[in-house]
Amino acid sequence: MERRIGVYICHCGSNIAGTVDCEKVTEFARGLDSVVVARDYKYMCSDPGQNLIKDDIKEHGLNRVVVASCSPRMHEPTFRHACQDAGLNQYLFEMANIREHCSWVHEDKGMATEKAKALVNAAVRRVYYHEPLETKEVPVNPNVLVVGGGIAGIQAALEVADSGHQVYLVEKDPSIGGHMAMFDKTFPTLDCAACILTPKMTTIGQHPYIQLMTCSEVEDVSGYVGNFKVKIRKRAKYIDEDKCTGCGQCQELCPISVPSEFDCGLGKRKAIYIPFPYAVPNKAVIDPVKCSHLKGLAEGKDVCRICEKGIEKKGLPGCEADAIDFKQKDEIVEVEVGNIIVATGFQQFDPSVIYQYGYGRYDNVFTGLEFERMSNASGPTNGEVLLADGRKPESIAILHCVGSRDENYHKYCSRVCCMYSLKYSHLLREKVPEAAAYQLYIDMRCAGSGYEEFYERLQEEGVNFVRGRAGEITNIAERPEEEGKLIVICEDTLVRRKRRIPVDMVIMSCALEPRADADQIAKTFSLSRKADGFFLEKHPKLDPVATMTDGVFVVGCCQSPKDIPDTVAQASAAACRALAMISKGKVEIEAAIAVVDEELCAGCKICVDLCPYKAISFDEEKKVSHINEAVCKGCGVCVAACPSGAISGRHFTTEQIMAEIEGVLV
Amino acid sequence: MRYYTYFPGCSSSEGGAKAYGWSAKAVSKALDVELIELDDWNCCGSTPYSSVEELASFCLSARNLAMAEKRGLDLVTPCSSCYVILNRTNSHLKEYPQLKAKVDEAMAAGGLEYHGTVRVRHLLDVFVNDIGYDEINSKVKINLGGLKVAPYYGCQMVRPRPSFDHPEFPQSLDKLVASLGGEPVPFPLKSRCCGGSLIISEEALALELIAKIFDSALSNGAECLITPCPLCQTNLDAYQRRVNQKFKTNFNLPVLFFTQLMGVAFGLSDEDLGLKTCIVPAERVLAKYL
Amino acid sequence: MSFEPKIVGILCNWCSYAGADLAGISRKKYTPNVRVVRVMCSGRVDPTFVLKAFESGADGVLICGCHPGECHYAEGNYKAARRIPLLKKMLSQLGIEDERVRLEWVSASEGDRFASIVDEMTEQIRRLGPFSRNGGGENG
Amino acid sequence: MEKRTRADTFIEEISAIPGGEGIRLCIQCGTCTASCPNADRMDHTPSQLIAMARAGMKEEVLSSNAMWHCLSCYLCTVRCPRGIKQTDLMHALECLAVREGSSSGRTLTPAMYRSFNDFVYSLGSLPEFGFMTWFYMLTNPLRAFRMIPVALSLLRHGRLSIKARRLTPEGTNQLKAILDKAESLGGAS
Repeated sequence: MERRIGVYICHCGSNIAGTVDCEKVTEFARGLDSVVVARDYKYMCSDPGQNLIKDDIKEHGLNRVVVASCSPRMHEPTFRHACQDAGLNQYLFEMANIREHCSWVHEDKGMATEKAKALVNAAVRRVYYHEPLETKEVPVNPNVLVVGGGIAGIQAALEVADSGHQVYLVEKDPSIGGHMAMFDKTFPTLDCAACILTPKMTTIGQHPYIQLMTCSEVEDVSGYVGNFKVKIRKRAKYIDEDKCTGCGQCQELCPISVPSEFDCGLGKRKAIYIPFPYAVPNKAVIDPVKCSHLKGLAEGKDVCRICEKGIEKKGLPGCEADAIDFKQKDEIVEVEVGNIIVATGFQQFDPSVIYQYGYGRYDNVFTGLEFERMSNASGPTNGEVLLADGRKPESIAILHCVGSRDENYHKYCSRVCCMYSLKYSHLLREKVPEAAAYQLYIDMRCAGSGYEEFYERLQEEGVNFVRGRAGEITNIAERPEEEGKLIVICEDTLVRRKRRIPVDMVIMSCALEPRADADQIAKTFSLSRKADGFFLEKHPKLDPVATMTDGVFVVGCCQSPKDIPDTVAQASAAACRALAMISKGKVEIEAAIAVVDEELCAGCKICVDLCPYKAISFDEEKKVSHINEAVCKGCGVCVAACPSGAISGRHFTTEQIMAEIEGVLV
Repeated sequence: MRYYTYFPGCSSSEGGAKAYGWSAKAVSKALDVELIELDDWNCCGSTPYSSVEELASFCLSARNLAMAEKRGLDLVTPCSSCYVILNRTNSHLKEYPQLKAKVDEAMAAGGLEYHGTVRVRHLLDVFVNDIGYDEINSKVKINLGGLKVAPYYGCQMVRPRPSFDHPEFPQSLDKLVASLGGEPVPFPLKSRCCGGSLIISEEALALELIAKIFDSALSNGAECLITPCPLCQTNLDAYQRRVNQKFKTNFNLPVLFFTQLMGVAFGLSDEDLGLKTCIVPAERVLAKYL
Repeated sequence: MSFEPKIVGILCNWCSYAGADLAGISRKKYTPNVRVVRVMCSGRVDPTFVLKAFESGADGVLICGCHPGECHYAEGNYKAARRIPLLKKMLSQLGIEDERVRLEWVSASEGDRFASIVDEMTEQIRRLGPFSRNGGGENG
Repeated sequence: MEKRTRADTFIEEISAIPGGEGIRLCIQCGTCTASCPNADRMDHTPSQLIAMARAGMKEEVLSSNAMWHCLSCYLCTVRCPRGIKQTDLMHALECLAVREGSSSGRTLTPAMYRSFNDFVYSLGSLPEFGFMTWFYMLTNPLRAFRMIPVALSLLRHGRLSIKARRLTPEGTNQLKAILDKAESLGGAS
């Protein structure tokens, strides 16, 4: 059948026309084989631009279309639809990227124009071999998996579940709540974190549409958008959750006490414990690493079990609900979901690597999270701000940007530190009113609703703001007033003088950084990571919650450091994206996939092991490979590998790619 | 036997730190390390040159590096200042092409070229990383048990990055002392500045810094200090009396080169170590090991 | 007029092509000698593509994929990592200089890196001179 | 081509010297000052110097004593959150000051450095005794006398050599040739 190709060169205002001579390129295109019409226009993506194409398809009976403009990652869908509207199969369209790959990156008009010609030529040669393809639609499984039980995961899970769809919420810790549960107050409104979080947590616990799995982690994800299969490992808690009433008797009895993760090691917990008072689920778990009975079992000994049996001579009963089960094993749960929301959060930067700040060497240097616990009424000090020796501090310095905005650690700004540092000053004022508080900042970044106002309020409250980053913290006194103090050495860059500020306590506003296991998580859900280590969103501005993997969304601090309002907004956004797909009920799957020509297939099975998605099976009767269209993602690895050339990758056929290679080389 | 090209630097050859040169050679011998001195080397230029005539300073180092390159061995120096300057030349020539062009041109005038392949090492680096603590320990004849030593690293051996040890909390000397049986004392100021060459032009400042260093060492129970830097040694040793005069203190802390202490532990003879050149006599604290 | 080499760039859609786009979005300037052909995954790169390129007048071929472990298709780039070196061996037996074929990992966030790779490779091939069909570069 | 402001050109002058290029990256956090053992003696703090340079205050910067008080301990360099090579930057400013002939009268360091260099230039190596006496005579004979005890004790312990180590004649000529060429090529930038 005769090829009738239409070519359209976009000026993109001056974005392209400024560097590429569009008229010349159009002229060149007109002369190409099988091109029946070639035009240039100011904005091809505009309605009039698209109409040009539609009209030509009808008038000139075009059966192939090429648009030379921006990146296909930007507007390919736009023009594909335009073709479809005019009754042309969307796969008979090809795009030449003469903006991102040409006009924006070159200065020499002449050479840029030549390159543009080559790219257009390549597109024309390629489109010549394009074949119409039919996109398939598959039903979307309405269940949703949410990974991570911090405020991000909680919000997303509730949004989805409230719409009446099943949610599986997976949390690696014994309780949901994440970092927010550890906070005391939240900026700028200063409402207590627990007060606004616990209602949501309890709802999660009771929600008919939410299956909560704590002490659990996702081990494997297979399948594709709309139809994922997920393997989840539920670690043994050695507690029968249905029986445990959360009475707490067991943790009273347990003789083993260890530093509490929830209290950042400032407080203690037992080997059998309920993580914190308002934990959800409010049930005990046993820490197999610390529990002396479980450790004993490993060596074939039967020791302790006080939590189970109680202490007779003291008349203390053991677990009356008979919920303790030392024989419990890990179990693997498999669920099927259509969408996945990843909300795995962040971890706090460990300041001990900044030797000169002395964290870990000086008792009274604390991290932000430690201070949160200290000032929390249910925390290790019952909400009192105390020095290591139990005294009340008379002066406190708060250091901004510890590990943030620093080439040696994290280049990025962690976005929330300025604000929570201000919050700390306020808490200090409440709890140790007579103490002097210093804020050592580089820049105050208070962008957010009510944030600048909060800054002003703190200025009124009499905080000492010092514009300068601490160079080091020492305990070597040079003046009498420095004896027994920690001396923060900095430049007060506004008075241009080096200052030594003696204080009793130092609080470090540490960076938010990607979790240590972020790499593993990325692999499990096939996510990409940014240079800073956080998960990469599909588009930084226009698609901030989707990822390159359809059906997988990222929300909260695993995507980038952000505050609670932003996190909640993002979580709702992701839930909405998932629900949109669910309510549509079906999803188009890539038509550009690989197919086997059974005539040519020699049955060597090379492709079978190569496929990263296990989409290829071997038909033992016919002795040929078979590709599952729904599972194939069209990467083409098998196509390149097939020795007998029996596999072809639709829309990326060898013929098409060869033609394109030839084309760019005019 | 391990072989290295040796760059003693001015102080450790004919200068004030002769003893450093002697002990370095002697200890190396004991450790089967052959230091082959670079023929006809010239002063590295040190800080003054790079401060006043940058290009010339790079040329000074480049000449030495070019001559060392012909040998194809690592270039080892006991002097922290030479170490930092030679390394700086290496990295700058890589980083700044326009600078390299000029240096090449200047070098050509002397009939030399440098291709940037020489690895510059500090003697301490060679001892602790190439030879290793166990090997060193195995050579100990007189265990320094009970000797409380403050390891003073100074600045330029550990800074700027990258160096073979932590820029603010170095460990190599501490471990070395331990491997000799001695007791490294905690020493917060172990890598703080002693005033360096400014002792000549800004004496007041330098004396202040030195006093702080002695304070920190003494308050942590040190009986003596060791250092891998000729300039530090001179400042801490020769100016100790001026410090005492100025601040009405009575510090009496011997300041040894780490190679001298190693020599003592290895049971080497005094003329190999030149302990007599210490202005604050070292015999007092070392008596029971000599 | 100095020799302007023609280089075919075969980029994977997910990381490298996006990286090249980013170079554009951030207006990073680089030499116009590389012309990009998009494939879904560097694992799709069939050695015959490279031969085809040389046959149709290329002076060099640049293949870019996601960093190891970051492949959108789990492990396609590992396939490329194994194939391309084999190909280069074969080419060298044909007397084609090693520098004419290059495999690089460029992530979606590495626009600058892509640009500098292009400049670098262009410079290299300028030095090698044009690729002459009858095996090897003119000076090779 | 739009006209350059004076500030611009001064920054460019500095950036052109190896190590000076970082000046544009400074966020004025003062870490360098806080880390400097000698900041209190400087008429302008290290970070202030950068701010002034960026404001084009060429004379004020080059006549400052700050860079001459730099001990080259590199503490600022390893701590700078922007990866600026502060110490090298200080050296760059010293070189510029010398080049412009506007070095600070309030410190003896430049004089000390210069006499040091003269020795190295002519001998290719540094006889500390000669160098020290020469320096004191040059700057302030009285200080020389105050130094006699130190010098003597050094001498007594055989640590001051009167005779200098010399390079071979060939070596000396080669070095001179290189340094003269360098001289003719101007600064490192």
